[in-house]
Amino acid sequence: MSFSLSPTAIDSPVLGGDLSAGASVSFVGRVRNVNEGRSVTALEYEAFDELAATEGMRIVEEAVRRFSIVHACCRHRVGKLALGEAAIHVEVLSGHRDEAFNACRWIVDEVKARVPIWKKEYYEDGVSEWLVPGG
Amino acid sequence: MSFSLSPTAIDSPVLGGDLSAGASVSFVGRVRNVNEGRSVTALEYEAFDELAATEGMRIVEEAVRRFSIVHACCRHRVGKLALGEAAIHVEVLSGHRDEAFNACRWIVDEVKARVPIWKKEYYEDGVSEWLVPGG
Amino acid sequence: MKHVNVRFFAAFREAAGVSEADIATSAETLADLYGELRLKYGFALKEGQVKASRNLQFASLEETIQSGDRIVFLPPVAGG
Amino acid sequence: MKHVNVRFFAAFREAAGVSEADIATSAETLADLYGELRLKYGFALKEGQVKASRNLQFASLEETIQSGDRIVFLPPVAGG
Repeated sequence: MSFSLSPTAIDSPVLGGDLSAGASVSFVGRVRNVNEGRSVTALEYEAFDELAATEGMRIVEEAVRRFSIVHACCRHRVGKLALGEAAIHVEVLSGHRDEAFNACRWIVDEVKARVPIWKKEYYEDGVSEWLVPGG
Repeated sequence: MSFSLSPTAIDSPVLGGDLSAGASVSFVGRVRNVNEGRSVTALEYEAFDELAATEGMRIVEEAVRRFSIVHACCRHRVGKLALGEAAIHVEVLSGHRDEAFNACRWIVDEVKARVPIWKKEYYEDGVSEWLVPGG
Repeated sequence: MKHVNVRFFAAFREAAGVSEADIATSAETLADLYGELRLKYGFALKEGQVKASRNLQFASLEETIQSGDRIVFLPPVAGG
Repeated sequence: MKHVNVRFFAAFREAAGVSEADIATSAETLADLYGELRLKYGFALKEGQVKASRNLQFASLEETIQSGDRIVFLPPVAGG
């Protein structure tokens, strides 16, 4: 926990150079060591690449229209991930913070719900399984 | 706008090494070139340092308890800022994304409302003034 | 008989033991074809849990299949 | 008379022309002292728009001041 006043530039990677955009919100989801009470040791993501790319882009473009934001981008990891590695990164740039927070959250939710990517969890007991949300 | 699938590590600066923390949300507020229809050329922040540090830390600690998050930090710039420079940066780490988004947003709102920091705007027409929110 | 190409991902890929297959089928719809594949490969998911893609677009399971179609059945997605 | 130290920030600093001042006052409360300073320096903000700090803590304008107090009057904050 920290709070500080900085007399020098705050180095924060923000998107783009649009000077009308005053707010940037980003989200990183990363591999946790536990899921629903089971000890996780690694994750694997597999995507139906072509459709994932189309649907992911559709979500990002829809977010820009829906929330009147300036810019949005999303990266999703595929392959095998170690604990702590980033699975998804979403970044949104907009005029004000309301839309930035709402759009970023919306993109994360929509990507989880719509993009054809699947997750296999590897557990400490040697078992692994493809997750079936709501299944 | 972009969406991509990444077969290699997504380099995203996230806070700390707590592997039970799966979600990180960060906010950057930066100097816009316009405010309420006036062309802004620069900003200046002045803080009552001692009380700002105390109150800022109180907000960050309150956020951790209130939202059960793992970690939070906030930096606020003081001095004169050029267009595009970051004025405030908040970063939150938590188990799940709900609390991360809510806590990050809450910290930004509380800092704006409670921390003794003042903003002077410099306009294109040569005028400058200390902002009085709601005044 | 229709000849279609089917690609398998994730749990379907592992159950089928292959990433794709050219299949000759008399199935009318995507749902019919899923029923056939489910029997053939022992897929655990019921038809109601599955979505489909036809020629790189999302497709309803009610859609009729045609020779040459490139088909993917999608387990519930779990990205993020 | 009480002797207090007052620091000025932002619009108050510019109006007062100094960052701080040691002030001798007969004011009872912080509100009274603000009224005196407002007259002396021509501060634009009304008492209702201002908050106060006494000895590095937030303080109600109703609080009684004592000799040796370190006082700051706070214009509406505008961080972020």
